[in-house]
Amino acid sequence: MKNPGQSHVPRQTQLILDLTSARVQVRARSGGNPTHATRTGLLGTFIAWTCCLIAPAHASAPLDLDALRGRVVYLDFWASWCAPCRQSFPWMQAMKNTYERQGLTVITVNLDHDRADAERFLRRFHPDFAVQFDPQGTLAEHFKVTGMPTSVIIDRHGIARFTHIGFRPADREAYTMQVQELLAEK
Amino acid sequence: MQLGADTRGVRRRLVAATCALLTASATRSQATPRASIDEMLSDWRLDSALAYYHEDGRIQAIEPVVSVSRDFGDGETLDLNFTFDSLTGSSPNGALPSRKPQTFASPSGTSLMLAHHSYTTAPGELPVDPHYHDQRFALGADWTLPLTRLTRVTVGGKFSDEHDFLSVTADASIAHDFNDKNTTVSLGLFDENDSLSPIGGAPVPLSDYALFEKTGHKSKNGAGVLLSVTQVMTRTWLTEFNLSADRFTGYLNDPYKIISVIDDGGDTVGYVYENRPQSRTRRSAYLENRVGWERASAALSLRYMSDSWGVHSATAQLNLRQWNAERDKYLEPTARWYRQTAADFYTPWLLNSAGPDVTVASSDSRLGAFRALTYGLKFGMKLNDKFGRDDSELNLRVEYYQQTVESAVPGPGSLQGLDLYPSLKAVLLEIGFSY
Amino acid sequence: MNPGKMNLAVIVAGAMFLSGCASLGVKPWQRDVLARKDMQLSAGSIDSAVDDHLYFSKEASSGGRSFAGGGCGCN
Amino acid sequence: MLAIRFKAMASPCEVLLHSPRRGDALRLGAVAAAEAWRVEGKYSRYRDDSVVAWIHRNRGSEISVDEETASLLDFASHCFDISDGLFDVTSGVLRRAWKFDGSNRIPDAAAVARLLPLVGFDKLRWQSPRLLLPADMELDFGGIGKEYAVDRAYDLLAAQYAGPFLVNFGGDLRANRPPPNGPWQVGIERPDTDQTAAMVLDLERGALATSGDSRRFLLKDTVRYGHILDPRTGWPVPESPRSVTVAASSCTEAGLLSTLALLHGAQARAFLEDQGARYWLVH
Repeated sequence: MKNPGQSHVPRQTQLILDLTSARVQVRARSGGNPTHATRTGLLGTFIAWTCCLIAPAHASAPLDLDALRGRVVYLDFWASWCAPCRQSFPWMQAMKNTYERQGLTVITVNLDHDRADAERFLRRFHPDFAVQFDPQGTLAEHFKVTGMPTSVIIDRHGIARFTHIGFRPADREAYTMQVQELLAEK
Repeated sequence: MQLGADTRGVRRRLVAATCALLTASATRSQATPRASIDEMLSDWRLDSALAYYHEDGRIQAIEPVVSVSRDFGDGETLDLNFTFDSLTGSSPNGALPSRKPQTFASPSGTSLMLAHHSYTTAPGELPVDPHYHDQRFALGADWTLPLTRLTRVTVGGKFSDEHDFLSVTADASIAHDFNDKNTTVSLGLFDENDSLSPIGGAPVPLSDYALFEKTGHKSKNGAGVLLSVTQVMTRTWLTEFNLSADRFTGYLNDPYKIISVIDDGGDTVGYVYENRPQSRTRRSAYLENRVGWERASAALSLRYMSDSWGVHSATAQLNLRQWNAERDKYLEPTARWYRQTAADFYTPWLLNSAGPDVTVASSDSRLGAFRALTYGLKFGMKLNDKFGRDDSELNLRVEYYQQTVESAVPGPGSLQGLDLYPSLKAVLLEIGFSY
Repeated sequence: MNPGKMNLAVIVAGAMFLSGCASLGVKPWQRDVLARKDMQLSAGSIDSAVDDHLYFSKEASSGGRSFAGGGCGCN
Repeated sequence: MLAIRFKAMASPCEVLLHSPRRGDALRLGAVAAAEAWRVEGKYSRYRDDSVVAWIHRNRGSEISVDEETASLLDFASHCFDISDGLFDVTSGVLRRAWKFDGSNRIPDAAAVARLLPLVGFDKLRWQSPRLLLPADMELDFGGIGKEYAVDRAYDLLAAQYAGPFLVNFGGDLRANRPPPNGPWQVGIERPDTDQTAAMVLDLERGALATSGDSRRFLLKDTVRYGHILDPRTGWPVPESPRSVTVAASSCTEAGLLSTLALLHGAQARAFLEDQGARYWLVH
């Protein structure tokens, strides 16, 4: 019922961020300095994923990262009681919707002590990215989570390239840039 | 829809329906301003309370307190608070009850005859100034800035203004988290500067009350340090241990307090203004334990304090909070036990024969030895669905506070049989709202 | 308990307290109970502000959980 | 002029901003994008985790819906009454009979008739916030979803940004005020002609919504069956215009007027004239 009427984009428009394409056409300076983003690059933490079939005790399905080889994985550890974790949800949803077709997979690991709290939160948010449950914190131990939330951005070869502790609204642009960078790598 | 019918009405009803939808969604987005993006971002919090304090036969006070805090999302927070006190009623002037009626001039008087107010206390009654009234207005602010993920600095200030007392306080503290934020050590300093302009002027210490020898303004200032260690013991048990010390110097007297001078027969022969040492050093240790269960929590705090005026006090407070099944209403009974010894220079009266070698003396009951018990009950109710915030709350609190004097020295002669140390009974009612 | 003994008690308590710290505590993701509003330390709460003001004007001690001093001429 | 583009609701979306600061554009773009995806995620009938899917899973039993869904259902109910049943969010079920793939396969009358009992907003039991969707019926917010998303995104941006901006989700757009160098220029493409011959409108402020069937139709013995179905008959509205663009103060209102105009078929122009609406119509 809808035919898309395109609006004219006046000549002097400067396209600054086209989320539709993989590459950022105009390199936008990231807003604030990325919070405590430890750029772990190739030389950084080198967590080999060869063995990577990690089977946390209570997770509904083992976190099989090897199956995701070739895709960029945004792995986020969160809990329902943690305010910055809640703030990151809309943004993670947006990232999944935008970059899923370009190869991004968002996986979140819930670390709530009892699952009812997590379920209550998820009912309000309807996120459509994966949520693993890890009440014992097995995965959190494995990834040495030291703060909440902790997000690990893993490149197509399974190497953790960036690790972030905490989530500030101002971090969104910086994290988006890093995801796009890894998406662009083959 | 047949044409020709009142289709103009259609547009009107359509506009109305659209407005209803969008205003509903707009108000919803107002209630949680950036609804979709950071629904849970509680950037602004409001804590407010209206307290009514009433002493048995003495003063009563109304105290609204409003605190607004902003969380900038990365550990940086700003807290602004506002307090207003309005006190009225009768305040003990420090004199003893007597077999004979006693007449006093209110502080603003320059002599018994020319006093704006004078008041007479019946025999056997505790002398209290019935015209006591006071209004205080205070503003405070605290700003916490994270230096790193584990270290943060807090700077704060407080300004408090009464017609006869102005106080400005500044404080700063630095806190650092150890082993995965389980241990937090913080060190804080504060500096307070007060200026006093008592009604009718500050009396010459220990001068004869009847002479009304008054001088001008006075000031006092204080500084202190607070070392705090917070330790997470288990997933449901948190402990805080504080050590603090402070030192105040300057005019520490209460300009309106007088001491009865009695003869050996116990009869009051006159009054002198009190005098306290010019400095006071206090040290205190404080331990707070909080334990949480599924639908309950308990807090036990202990405090020990001793100061250079010879006052040693011990305090214990227990709060038990029990939520209902849906976890949206709670009851919180509280109990507090307090005990203090008297200041070295505390004396309910001065003997006429004591002569001039008395340098410091005060009959202020707050420096005497007493025990105090507080029983309280608080009822709280979450309002989360109405305001879209999961921690907005309405609560009611009532507390009953009673002081009983200890090691009371019986009065000589005619004072026998008089209740020289009437106990203080008070009730506090408070309604609170936080969003 | 005279001041001298108090200092000793305080130092012993402090040392014992700090030394035990390393082994205590929870993982960062096990702070659900600690994050609850009713588990926050009383220093910041409005109830303790009202109470501390009352006790400051009726008793000789003040502070302990936060800085001493009442900021009013009421003691 | 800065532009942020993204895809949502199966259409190209953009936010145009007149603002010197790039950070503003980035942030506001993200606000609008996230809102578009949120509304899409919540009300799209293609996703199995949306609120609509959840409602369909609970057919036949009474459920209580959240505030936003309740306000949308109230709106759908008003529109159903105002249009005497012409605008009906339960008419999606007719898609089981009609496949608009440009072919000439017209469903037989019996197949359509069998579906009619499942159409009709009045057959729902709706007492906010409690809803009972009878078995086998369907709810589809497609008719108002995109325009509602535009208004929502517009409100969010307006709350944080004072400069001139325009939100455009696949042709449904709304602007708060004109940029300094003159009004927004909005091109309305003419259906089944090439893109460039678009008609250009100068938009100062307010919303534009376009409804039409330029791509989805059936053709049989030279009769063109547009995909606009009359919920009361289950058959396409004869001679409905190919494209209707309406201007109004909010996108939801503009979208509804354009949709109702299409549903009036040959009387679309008369309907729009009667409403005193500003419109552009292509037969």
